[in-house]
Amino acid sequence: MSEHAPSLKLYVGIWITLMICTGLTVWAAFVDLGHMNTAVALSIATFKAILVVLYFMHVKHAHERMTKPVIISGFFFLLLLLGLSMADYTTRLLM
Amino acid sequence: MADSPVAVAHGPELRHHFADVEQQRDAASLGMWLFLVTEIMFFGGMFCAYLVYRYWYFGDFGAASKTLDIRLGATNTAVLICSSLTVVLAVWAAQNGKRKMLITNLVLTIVLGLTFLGIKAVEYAEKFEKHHVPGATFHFEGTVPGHPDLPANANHAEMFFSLYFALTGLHALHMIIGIGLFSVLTVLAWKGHYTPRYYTPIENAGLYWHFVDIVWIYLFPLLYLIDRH
Amino acid sequence: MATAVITPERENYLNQEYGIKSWLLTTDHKRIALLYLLSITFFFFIGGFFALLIRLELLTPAGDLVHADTYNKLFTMHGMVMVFFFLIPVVPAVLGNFLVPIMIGAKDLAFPRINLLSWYLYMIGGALILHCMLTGGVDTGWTFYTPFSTAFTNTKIIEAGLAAFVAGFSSIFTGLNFIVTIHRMRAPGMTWSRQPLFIWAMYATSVIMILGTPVVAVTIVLVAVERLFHLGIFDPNLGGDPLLFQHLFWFYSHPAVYIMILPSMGVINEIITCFSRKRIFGYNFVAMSSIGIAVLGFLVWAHHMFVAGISLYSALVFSALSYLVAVPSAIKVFNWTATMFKGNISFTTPMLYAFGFLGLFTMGGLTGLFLAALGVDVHVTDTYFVVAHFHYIMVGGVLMGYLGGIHFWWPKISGRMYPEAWGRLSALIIFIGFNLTFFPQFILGYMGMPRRYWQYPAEFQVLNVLSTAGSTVLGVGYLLPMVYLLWSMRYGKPATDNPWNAAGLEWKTSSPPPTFNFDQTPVVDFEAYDYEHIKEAEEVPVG
Amino acid sequence: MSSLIFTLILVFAAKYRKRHGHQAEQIEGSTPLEIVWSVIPLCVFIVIFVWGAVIYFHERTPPRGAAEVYVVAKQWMWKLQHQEGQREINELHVPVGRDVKLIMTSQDVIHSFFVPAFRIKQDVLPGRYTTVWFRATKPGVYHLFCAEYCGTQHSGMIGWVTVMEPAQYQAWLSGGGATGSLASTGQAIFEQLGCSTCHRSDVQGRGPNLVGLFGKKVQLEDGRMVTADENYVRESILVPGAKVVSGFKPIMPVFQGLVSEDQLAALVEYVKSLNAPAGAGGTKVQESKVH
Repeated sequence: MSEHAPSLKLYVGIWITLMICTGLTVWAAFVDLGHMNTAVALSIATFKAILVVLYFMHVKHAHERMTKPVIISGFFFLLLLLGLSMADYTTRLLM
Repeated sequence: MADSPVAVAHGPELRHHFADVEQQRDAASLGMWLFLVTEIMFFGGMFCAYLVYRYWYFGDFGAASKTLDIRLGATNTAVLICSSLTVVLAVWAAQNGKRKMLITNLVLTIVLGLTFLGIKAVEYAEKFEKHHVPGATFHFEGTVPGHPDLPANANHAEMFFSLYFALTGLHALHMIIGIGLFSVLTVLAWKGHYTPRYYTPIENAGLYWHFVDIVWIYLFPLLYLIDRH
Repeated sequence: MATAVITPERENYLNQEYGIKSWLLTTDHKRIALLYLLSITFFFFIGGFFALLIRLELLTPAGDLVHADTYNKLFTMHGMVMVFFFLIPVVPAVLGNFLVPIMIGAKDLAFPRINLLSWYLYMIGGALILHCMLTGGVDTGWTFYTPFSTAFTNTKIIEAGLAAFVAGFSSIFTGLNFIVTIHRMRAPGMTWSRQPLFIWAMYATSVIMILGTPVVAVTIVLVAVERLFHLGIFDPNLGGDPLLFQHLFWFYSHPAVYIMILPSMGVINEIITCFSRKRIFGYNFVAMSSIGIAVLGFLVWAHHMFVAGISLYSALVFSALSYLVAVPSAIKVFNWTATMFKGNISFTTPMLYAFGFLGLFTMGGLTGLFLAALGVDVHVTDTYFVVAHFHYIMVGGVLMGYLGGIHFWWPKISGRMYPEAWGRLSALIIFIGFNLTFFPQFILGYMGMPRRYWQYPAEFQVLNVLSTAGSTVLGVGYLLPMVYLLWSMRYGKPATDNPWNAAGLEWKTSSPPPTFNFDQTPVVDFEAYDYEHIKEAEEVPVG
Repeated sequence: MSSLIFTLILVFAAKYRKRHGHQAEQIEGSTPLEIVWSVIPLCVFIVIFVWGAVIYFHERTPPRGAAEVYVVAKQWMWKLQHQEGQREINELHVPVGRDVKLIMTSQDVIHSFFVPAFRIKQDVLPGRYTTVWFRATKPGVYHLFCAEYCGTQHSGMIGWVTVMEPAQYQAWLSGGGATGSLASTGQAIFEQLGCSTCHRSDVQGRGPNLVGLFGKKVQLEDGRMVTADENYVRESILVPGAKVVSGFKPIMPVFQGLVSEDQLAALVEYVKSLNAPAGAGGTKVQESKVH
């Protein structure tokens, strides 16, 4: 519902980027980066997700002011769930 | 999922309790986003389980992950990304009052969604054949990646497949709901329900579909690409 | 009875339409609130009946009234019904539904049909749990701990889980509706800082509903698929961690406590200000403490697991964080007390309930501090101390707030006054009965009586008898309001638009309000709790 | 603090009760006051937290040299095995004034070992060991409860802890029908299962030498370091591939489902006993008898 109508060209451009990123993920998975493999894969996934959220889901030009805070708080609480649970699992063996 | 985003939408006319169209639209959009936040947390619980066990049993998870077909997984990722494009084109068409383009893209989305589910079904069938479905008949042999003489623990591999089925199953369920939604929307679009003034259901169903796409964008590397090198 | 205090009945939401269909298909938030009121009261008495049976069994040390399995099912069903079908929806779905749109000057909630859907989901969940009870019930405790729930019990876990799952979506949609409504539907001039604090409380509650409920929903799904399809996610035989279930479960179920208590805190704000004839002391701090509780409430869940086998370090972190969430609660209590300072306090029924709330909540909160202290928790967790603690918060806190609210807004809801003398009497009976029931349980717990015990060593009997005696008093106390409120619907004195001479938009419309709440959309040009500018009534009407 | 609030509420309620013609005095609020009553409770809370945390830390850290008792919980009974070989059900005898460490696991669901008089409680989980310790200071008989709901007879899963004078305790020990120390039982199982063919103490076998292993840091095949505690030994018997010691091949068969929890306790105790100076099982028993 953005006031500036997003162009079809932009959509196709994002789509091509997403496809390239998918190829990149697969390629990167077969390169030995040690422990960095997971980090790289997740970074690419996050980049793709951000593209989809900003452009395909029209968040970049969202009319509704609350959209961004809502999304950010969603991810914030997800990280809380993951982070505080892992706080237990990563420290159990230390005892 | 008990409810569908369609329920967020209202009749074409301005509903009595809203002051103006803009308020109505903003409310629908905010409502949809809040619903997606609950969806994030819904998948989040499963991701948390995945994270814990992957941290504990990294090697065994890697071994189990290797048996997944990376070509099918990557193809499905591409299929979903294409469907996201068709969805966004459908929304654009609705916005600009191009009914034919709207219907074409909605149908394309449904076709791509069904393709995804078809490929998923092929993968599930393969798991049944290989006895990789958790339960009494489960059987797994493999070695931990990077340690050719270290056999992977079959119990932990079974946990991986439990999570695999839970996560992809829940995702597939969302896909099915999404396809159902788009089928309804296609019929309504055919009847000319949507105008540039009123296309909230298309937009909200689109948001839902993109969300399901994003879940897969994460599932693909997390399930298929553990320790492949 | 019908002395002409007001002119012949105006058209309002109650008399606009008649017939079953006009209720079951209504999208009017006020009618949906009444639907909830009926169904939630029904479930309250079911849960209460189980509680009474539990107390009767515990009258004697031996397990002689019911069989052990029956007893286990009783406390499980008591917990499930009370938590999922009473405490979580009670204030938001009844008072919140009725008041949120009116208080902010809206015609209805943002999504009236989803609101109705929420009620139907609640009823479907309720029907499932009733069916589950009638066909065997569940015996895991409302907490569903694995691996007992996944691999050992033979009772109807899946059906009970489904009931909780469906009811969970009912509360998700309620929360979603409230948030959108509060953001998007406020009347002109109703800025955030002019909203009644009840609205802030409902907002904070809704945030928790939206963020927490899905996690418990998916946890229930995982338990169900583990039972149905033998997926092994919590199975220790496959190397699964039984504590993972507890992490996921408490991630929701601890914040759920704030879903229950925050709305009641909201009610207390309205009552105390009105009957002290004063502005709230420190509006911003009270409003922000609601939000603070909602956010911090998500950081403390593992304090339910200090002896469960979590790591020492995470126990330390969760204990420290638990104290942080106590600060906003303390701020609220101090502000309420300060609000009464130099006020002009009248002791009406709602105010008596508010006093009860303050006393019992403070008591519950302080014992919570003991439980959050790691060293003490080891001794008292999983004993009757915990049982007493959460009943002080949930029954003492939530129910006192709810009953206070029901009395306070009863004139608005029904258009009739309740009998004041009976109201005061029942408030007193409930307060006495409550303390008699639950205070002995603190001592029992400290002495070491574990919870969920069907039989117990003889030395605990005296306190158990006291507790059972108290519970009968409490039972009478709860029956009374139901009787006289029903009576008042027909025979009560007709209420004026603003019988308490209270501030707030809900008192500026008629009693009961018209279908769209206001004849004209109100424009708000006054601050919240503007008691300075409200003329003192000649006499507060006392029945 | 609570009494302060209750008093204030009562005083305000009485003092400012409704009077005709009297107006309430409007007060907007006071930020300094808010800060005061936020910060003071916070400080009090921090003190309580630290106090509680110190006790907890103490409770979760068993002292060295404690007598050890293996506890296996099942629906609905407690099975306890002393190092000296005594077995008990729903009863635990301990000497007064001696540190006792319990190493606990469950065969089925979660239970919780709760002795109110000792202020201890610890959940007992299936699939791993949890520990708790105490030192009884007064002879007597104390309640033992299961505190985590575990099914039908949860409230029947109770017993007694008997604290005895050391002399009496010795008498009780020698009076029991123990057939030899727990470690020696473990040694028998160790040989019966054929563990000793690979885990040899004289020369380097195909498996790691277990003498002196317990409590040491071990380097694993993937580079991680872990402490060889009870849970590590347990896991390495049941699922040997999980944490393979650096330099060894993962050839040990899986024993999950083949050894019972009782046998496992004996095996763990045997591995521990290999740390004793004489290097053979059973020395500890003699030591304690000498005292």
